[in-house]
Amino acid sequence: MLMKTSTDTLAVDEQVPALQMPDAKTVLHANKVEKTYGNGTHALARMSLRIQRGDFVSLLGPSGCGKSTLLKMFAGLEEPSHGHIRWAGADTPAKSGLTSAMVFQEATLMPWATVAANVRLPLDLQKVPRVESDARVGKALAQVGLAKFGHAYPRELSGGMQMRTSIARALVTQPDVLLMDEPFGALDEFTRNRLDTDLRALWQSTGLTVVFVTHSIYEAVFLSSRVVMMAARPGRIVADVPLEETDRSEAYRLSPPFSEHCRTLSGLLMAASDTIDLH
Amino acid sequence: MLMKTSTDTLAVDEQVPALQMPDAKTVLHANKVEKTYGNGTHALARMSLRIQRGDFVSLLGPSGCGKSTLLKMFAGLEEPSHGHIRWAGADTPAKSGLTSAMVFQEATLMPWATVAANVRLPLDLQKVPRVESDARVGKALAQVGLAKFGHAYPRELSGGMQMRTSIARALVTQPDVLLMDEPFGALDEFTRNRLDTDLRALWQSTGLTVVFVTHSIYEAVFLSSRVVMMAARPGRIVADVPLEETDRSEAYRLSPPFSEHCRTLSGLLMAASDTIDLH
Amino acid sequence: MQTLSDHHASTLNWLAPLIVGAVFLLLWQGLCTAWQVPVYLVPKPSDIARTLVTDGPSLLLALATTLKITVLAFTLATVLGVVAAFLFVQNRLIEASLFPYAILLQVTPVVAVAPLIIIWVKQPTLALVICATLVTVFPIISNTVLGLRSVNPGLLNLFKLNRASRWQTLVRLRIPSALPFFFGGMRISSGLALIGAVVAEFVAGTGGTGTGLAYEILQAGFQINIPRLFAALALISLTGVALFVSMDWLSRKALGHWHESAQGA
Amino acid sequence: MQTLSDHHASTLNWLAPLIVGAVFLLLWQGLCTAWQVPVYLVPKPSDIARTLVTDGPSLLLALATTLKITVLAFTLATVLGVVAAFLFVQNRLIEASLFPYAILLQVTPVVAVAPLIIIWVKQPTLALVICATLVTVFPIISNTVLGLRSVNPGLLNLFKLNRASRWQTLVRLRIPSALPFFFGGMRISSGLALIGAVVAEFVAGTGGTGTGLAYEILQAGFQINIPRLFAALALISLTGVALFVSMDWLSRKALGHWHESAQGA
Amino acid sequence: QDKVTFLTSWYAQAEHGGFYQAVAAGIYKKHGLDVTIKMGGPQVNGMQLLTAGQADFIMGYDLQVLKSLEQGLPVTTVATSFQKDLQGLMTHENVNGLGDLKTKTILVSTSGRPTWWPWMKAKYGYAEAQARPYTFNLQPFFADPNTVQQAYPSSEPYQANKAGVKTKFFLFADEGYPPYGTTIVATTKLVAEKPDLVQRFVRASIEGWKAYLANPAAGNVLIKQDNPKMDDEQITFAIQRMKELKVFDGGDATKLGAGVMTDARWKQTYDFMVGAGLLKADTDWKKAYTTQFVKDLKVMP
Ligand SMILES: Nc1ncnc2c1ncn2[C@@H]1O[C@H](COP(=O)(O)OP(=O)(O)OP(=O)(O)O)[C@@H](O)[C@H]1O
Ligand SMILES: Nc1ncnc2c1ncn2[C@@H]1O[C@H](COP(=O)(O)OP(=O)(O)OP(=O)(O)O)[C@@H](O)[C@H]1O
Ligand SMILES: [Mg+2]
Ligand SMILES: [Mg+2]
Repeated sequence: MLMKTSTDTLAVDEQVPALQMPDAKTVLHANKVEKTYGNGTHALARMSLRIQRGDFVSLLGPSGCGKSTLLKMFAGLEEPSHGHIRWAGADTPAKSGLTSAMVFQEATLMPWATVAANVRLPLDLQKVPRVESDARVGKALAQVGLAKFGHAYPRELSGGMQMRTSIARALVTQPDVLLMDEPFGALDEFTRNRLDTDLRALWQSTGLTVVFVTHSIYEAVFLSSRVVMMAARPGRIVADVPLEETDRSEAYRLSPPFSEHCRTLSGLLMAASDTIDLH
Repeated sequence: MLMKTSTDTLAVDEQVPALQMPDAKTVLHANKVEKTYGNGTHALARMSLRIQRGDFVSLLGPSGCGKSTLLKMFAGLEEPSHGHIRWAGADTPAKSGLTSAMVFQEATLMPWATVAANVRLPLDLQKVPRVESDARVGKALAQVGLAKFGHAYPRELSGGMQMRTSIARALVTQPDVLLMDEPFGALDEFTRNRLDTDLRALWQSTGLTVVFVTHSIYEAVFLSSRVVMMAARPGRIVADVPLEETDRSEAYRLSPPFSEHCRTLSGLLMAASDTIDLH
Repeated sequence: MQTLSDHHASTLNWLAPLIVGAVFLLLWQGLCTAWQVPVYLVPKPSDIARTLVTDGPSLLLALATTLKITVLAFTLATVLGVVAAFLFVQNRLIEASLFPYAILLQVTPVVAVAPLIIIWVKQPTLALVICATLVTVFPIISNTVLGLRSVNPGLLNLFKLNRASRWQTLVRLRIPSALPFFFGGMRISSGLALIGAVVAEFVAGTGGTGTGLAYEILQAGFQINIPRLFAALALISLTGVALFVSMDWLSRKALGHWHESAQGA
Repeated sequence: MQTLSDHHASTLNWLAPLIVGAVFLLLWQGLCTAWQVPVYLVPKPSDIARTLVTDGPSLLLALATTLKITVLAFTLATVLGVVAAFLFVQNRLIEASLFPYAILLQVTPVVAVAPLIIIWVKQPTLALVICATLVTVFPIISNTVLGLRSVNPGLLNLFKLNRASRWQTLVRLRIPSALPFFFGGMRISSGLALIGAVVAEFVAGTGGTGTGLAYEILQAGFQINIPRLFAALALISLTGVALFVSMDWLSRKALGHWHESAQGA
Repeated sequence: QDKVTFLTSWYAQAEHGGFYQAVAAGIYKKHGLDVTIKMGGPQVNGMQLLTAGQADFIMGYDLQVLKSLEQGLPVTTVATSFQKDLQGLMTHENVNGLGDLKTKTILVSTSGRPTWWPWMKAKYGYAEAQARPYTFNLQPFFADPNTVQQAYPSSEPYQANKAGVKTKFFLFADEGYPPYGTTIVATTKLVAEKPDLVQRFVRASIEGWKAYLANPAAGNVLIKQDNPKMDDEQITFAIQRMKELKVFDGGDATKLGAGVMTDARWKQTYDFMVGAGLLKADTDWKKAYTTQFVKDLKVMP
C-alpha cells in the first residue's frame, strides 16, 4: 500500500517538534493547525502537513472539507485558530523570501480592468518594466488560449475564460510556490488535459512547488508527486499518498499503475465522503 | 455511427420552416438563431436546435464556444441577434405555460439571505404557502447535503456548497424544463455521482426536459438521451448524438457501450477544439 | 488592515475621539488663557461649559424644538426620497421626466425660497419642516437610485427567470442590494436634516413660542453673548454626531451580516 | 427594464424633462393669468423670461462670481474629502479619532459659523470658499469612505498575496472599487457646492465684494423686484442641473465600461 | 493722515449718506483721516469685528451697546448721527396709530424681538401670539391685508408704493421709543489712547451728514459704487423722509447741535431695557457712551 494514514503523520509531528528541527527542504509547514470560523464552523481539526521543496501535492476531498481553507492558510490569507503555519522556516511568507501565486476557486478578476491588465497586475505590483511585463502577459495569455482576448473586459468572457485569465495571472509571476484551488474545474476535458500537461512540464523544468486542489482523481494522479486526501466535519487529513515519479505522458493515463492509483483514491474518497449525509 | 452532423440538422430546418409545422412535442426551438454581443464578439453562428419534451440534452464543447449563451437564450435572458427562440410554440416562456428553472454557471446567491432563504426564493415568488415551502426547501437542501447549513449565509460556504445551494434552488421548483450550466463542476466525484444518479432518477420519474451543460464526457454519456457537441469561434453545433435509452445504473459506467460513446465524443471534442490555439 | 480584535476596536471607537477631543479642548483652553483672548471674541471651553450648565434648561428646550423639526424633516425626506427613487427605477419615462426636477429641489437655496413657503404655509412648524425637507431629500433620492441600479445582473436574471413581478423584484432584490447606498444617503442626510432645520429657522423664523436653537444663536449673537452662542453651536454639533452615530449603528445592524462596508470596524 | 433602444433612450432623456418643464411653465402662466396674481407675489414665467433677457448681462456677471466660488469650493472639497477618506481607510486610529470631527463640519450650520470665519479670514473670496467648502465636503468624505470599504474581499486577498503596498492597494484596488460611491458623492456635492456658495454669500457677503447671485436675490427681494428674484433663482437652478448633468456624464464615462449602475440608461 | 476703517450696518444706502459724503467731499481728509468704509450685511456682526480689531469704528445701536457692556465688551458710543431711531411700523391704509393693532398680525424680525417688540408689547398691551416672523420680504404683508410689519421709513414703504400698495408708516421714536439711531461706536481703548483721532472722526462725520443733507450728489456716487442696485429714486425718497422725520436735526440737536447725546436719553433707554427684562439692572449704563466728543461739537443744523 502506498499511503500512510494521517495518524502516522500526526504521530511523527508530536514526537519531533518542528521548530526545533528546521528542515531546509520544507517549504510549507502546517504545525498542529486548527481552524474555527467566526460563526463557529469547525472547518479544520488540529492537523499537521509538511510540504517539501519541489513537491506537487494534490488535495482531494469532499466538498466543504476545508481544502480552500487550508490553501488560504498556506497563502497567509487566513489565520489558524490554533497552531501555526511556517514558510521555509519563517513566520511570514514575506520573511521566507519565497514568492507565491494563487489561483482562487473563483476567478476574482478586477471588473474595471481588461484581461491583459488583470494578468499584468502581479507584475505591475512588482514594478516589472512594461516592455517585459507585456511580453510575459502575452505569453501567459497564449498559454491559456486567450491571446485574442487581451482587450476584453471580464464580463465579456465565458466562465471558463474568466478562470483561464485567473490561471494566466498566476503563471505570469513565475513563483516559487503555486497554490491552485480547482483551477481547471470549469474547463472542457481537452483544454484541461492540455493545461495539465503544460503545468506538469513547467513543474518538471523548474524547482516549483505546487499545492493543487482538485476534484478529479485522474488529474490528481496524472499530475502529483503526492496526494493528500481529506475528510469533512471537521476537515482533517485521512491519507497521504506518495506517488512514484514516472514519465507522465498521455500513455500514462492508460497504464495499469494509473488505474491502480485511481481506484485506491476512489475508495479513500468514498470512505472520506461517508460522513456526509446526502439523503 | 450514432450521430448525425450539424449540417443535417440545419438542412432539415431549411426545408421545413418550423413555424408552419408546429410540433406538439417540441419544448424548445432555436430557429436559425445567431448571437453577436454588443462588443462585436460573434458568440454563436446561425444555428437551429429543436428539443423535445422529455429530452435530456447535454451540451458539450470547448470553453467559450457559446454553451452558456445558448442556455441563456433558451431561458429568455438573452435576445438572439437574428432568428428566434420559441417555447412550446409560443413567443415567450410565460405564454408557453412552461415553468423552467436554471442553474447558472456561477452560484448567484443573494448575499443578504441565508441558504434556506435563497433556496426558498422561487417558491416565495410563486407565493407558495410557508409551511409547504419550508418542507420542500428542507428536502432540497438534504438532497444536496446541506441540511445542516440552512441558517448559514452564502459567504460562510465553500465554493462547492454555494453551487449546491444553487442546485437546490432549481430543484425546489419542480419545473417542466431544467436548464443547468455546469452544475456539478465544482463538486467532488463522489458527490457528483450521487447527484448524477439523483438527477437521472428525477428525470425518469417525471416528464422533465433537461438541457445540461457539462465538461465531463462521462457525465454526459451517463445522463443524457442526446448529446450536442459545439465548436467555437463562432459557436456552432458540430454533432448531435442521440444515445439509446438503457438502464443507467452504476454498472452502465463500466459497460462497453458507455466506453464506446465516451471515445466517440472525445474524438468529436478534440476535433471541435482544434480551432483554439492553445500555444 | 484591521488586525485589532473586536473588543479593542470598539474601545478604540470610543476612546480615540474622546482623547482627540480632550486634547483639542485643552489646547483651546490653554491658548485662550495664554493669549488672554477676551471671552466675547472666542470663549474658553470652560466658559462654554459653564454656560451649558447655567443656561442648560432653556437651551435644551430650544434643542427639543429644533430636534422635532429635524426628526420630522428627516422622516419625511426618507419617505419621499425612497418613494421617488422607487418610481425612478420602475419607469424610465418617469425618471427621465422628473429626475432633473429632483435636482432643482437640492440646488434651489432654501434661503431664497423660504419666504415663498411662509406665504403659502401658514402653520409655522410645517413651513419649517418643508424647508428642512428640501435640504434633506436629495442625497436620499440620489444614493437610493444609485443603489437600486447597482444590482448583480446574475440575480436580476434569476428573478426574471422566475417571472418575479416588478414589485417582487423591487422588494426582494433591488431594495436589499440598495441598502448599502441607501444607508450612505441616510448618513449624509441625517446631518443635513439638522442643519436644514437650523437654516430654516434662521431664514423663516419660528415665530411666537417654541423657538429653536437658531433663534438662540441669532439672539446670542445680537446680544454678544458669545459663550451662549458657542454653547448652542456645541449642542447642535453634538446632536449631529449623535444622529450620525445612530444612523451608522442602524446601518451596521442592517448590513453587518453580509456587506463588506459594514464589517471589520 | 430598459427595453428602449439606446437611441430612443437618449432622446427620451432630453425630451421628457423638456416636455414636463414646458407643461409646468404653461400651467403656471395660465394660472397666474387666470387668477390675476400680482407680479410682486408670484411673477408669470413670461415676466421672468423677459427679465432674463433684459437683465441677462448683469445676472450672468453675478452668476460668474457665484460659479467661481462654487467651482473653487467643489474642487477644494473633492481634494480634501478624498484625502480625508484615504487617511481614514488607511489607518483605523486616524479614522476613529477624526471621523466624528468630520461630521462636525457638516452639522455645524454655516449660517452660524460664517461670522466667525469672516473675523479670521480677511480675504472675502477665500472666506466664501471656506464656507461653501464646509457645506460640500461631507458627502464626498462619507461616500468615498463607504466606497473604499466596499472592496471585494477576494481581490483584497489577491493584493495581499502579491504583497502589494498600502499605496498600491489604494490606487489599484480601493480607488477603482470606490468610484461608483465616489461619483455618487460628487453628484450630491456638486449641488451642495452651489447652494453652499449662495448661502455663504448670503450670510458672509460683506457687500462690496458680494456681487454674486445671492446679492442679486437679496437686493431684488428688498426692492420687490420679484421677477428678477425669480430670474436669479432660475439661473441658480439651471446651473445646478448643469453641474449635476456634467457629474453624471463624468460618472458614466468613468464607470460605463464596467459598473452596473452606469449601464443601460 | 491716519488710516481709519468704518464698518456700516448694511449695504450702502442713503441712511449711511453722511459718512460717504465725508469721504467723497474730502471732509475726512481735511481732518487728517484716510477713511475706508466697509459695508455690513446680514449676519455681519459689527461688535465682534470691532473688538477683533477689524474696524476702528462701527455703526452701532444703543440696545446692543448696553447689552455688550453687560457682557464686558470694552466699547462705547462716541456720537450719534440721528436723534431718532429709524425703526417703525408699516401698515395698510386702514390703521390709524400704533395703538390700533389688537387684531392684527405683526411681523417682527429676529432682531426686533429683543428690541422694539417688548417696548411695544409693554406700551400697548399686545399679545406675544400676534407676532410672526419677518424675513425682510414684503410678500406676506402684501398677501394679507390684516398684517402690519416693521419697516424703515425710507425702505419698505418705498417698495410697497412702487408695487402699488397703499401704506402708512409710524416711527417708534415719535411715540417715545428711546434709543438713538445710527450711532458711532468705538473701543474704549481707542477712546482712551487716541481721543484726538476719535474727535476728528466724529466731527468730520457729523459735518459729512450736514453736507450730505444739503447736497447729496457726491456721497451718492460712492453709495451707488458700493451698492450698484441702489437707484436714485430710492435715495431721493429716503433723503426726503429723513428730512421730514427730522432725524438728523430734530430733538436735542436743534438746541445743542447735531450728533449730540444726553444722559437723560441714555437713562431712558437703560430704564426701558431693565423694565422689559432685557438688561441686568446692575449694568453700568453710563459706560455705554461718552459725551466728551459731542458736547463741544456745536455743528448747528
Ligand atoms: N456579456 C458578454 N459580452 C460580450 N461577449 C460575451 C458576453 N458573454 C459571453 N461573451 C462571449 O461569447 C462567447 C461565448 O461565451 P459563453 O459564455 O456562451 O461560452 P461557454 O461555452 O459557456 O464557455 P465556458 O465553458 O467557458 O463557460 C465567448 O467568446 C465570450 O467571450
Ligand atoms: N468565511 C467563512 N465563514 C464561516 N465558515 C466558513 C467560511 N469559509 C468556509 N467556511 C466553512 O468551512 C468549511 C470548509 O470550507 P472550504 O471552503 O475550505 O471547503 P472546501 O474543501 O474548499 O470545499 P469545496 O470543495 O466545496 O470548495 C465549510 O464547512 C464552510 O462552510
Ligand atoms: Mg473550496
Ligand atoms: Mg459557460
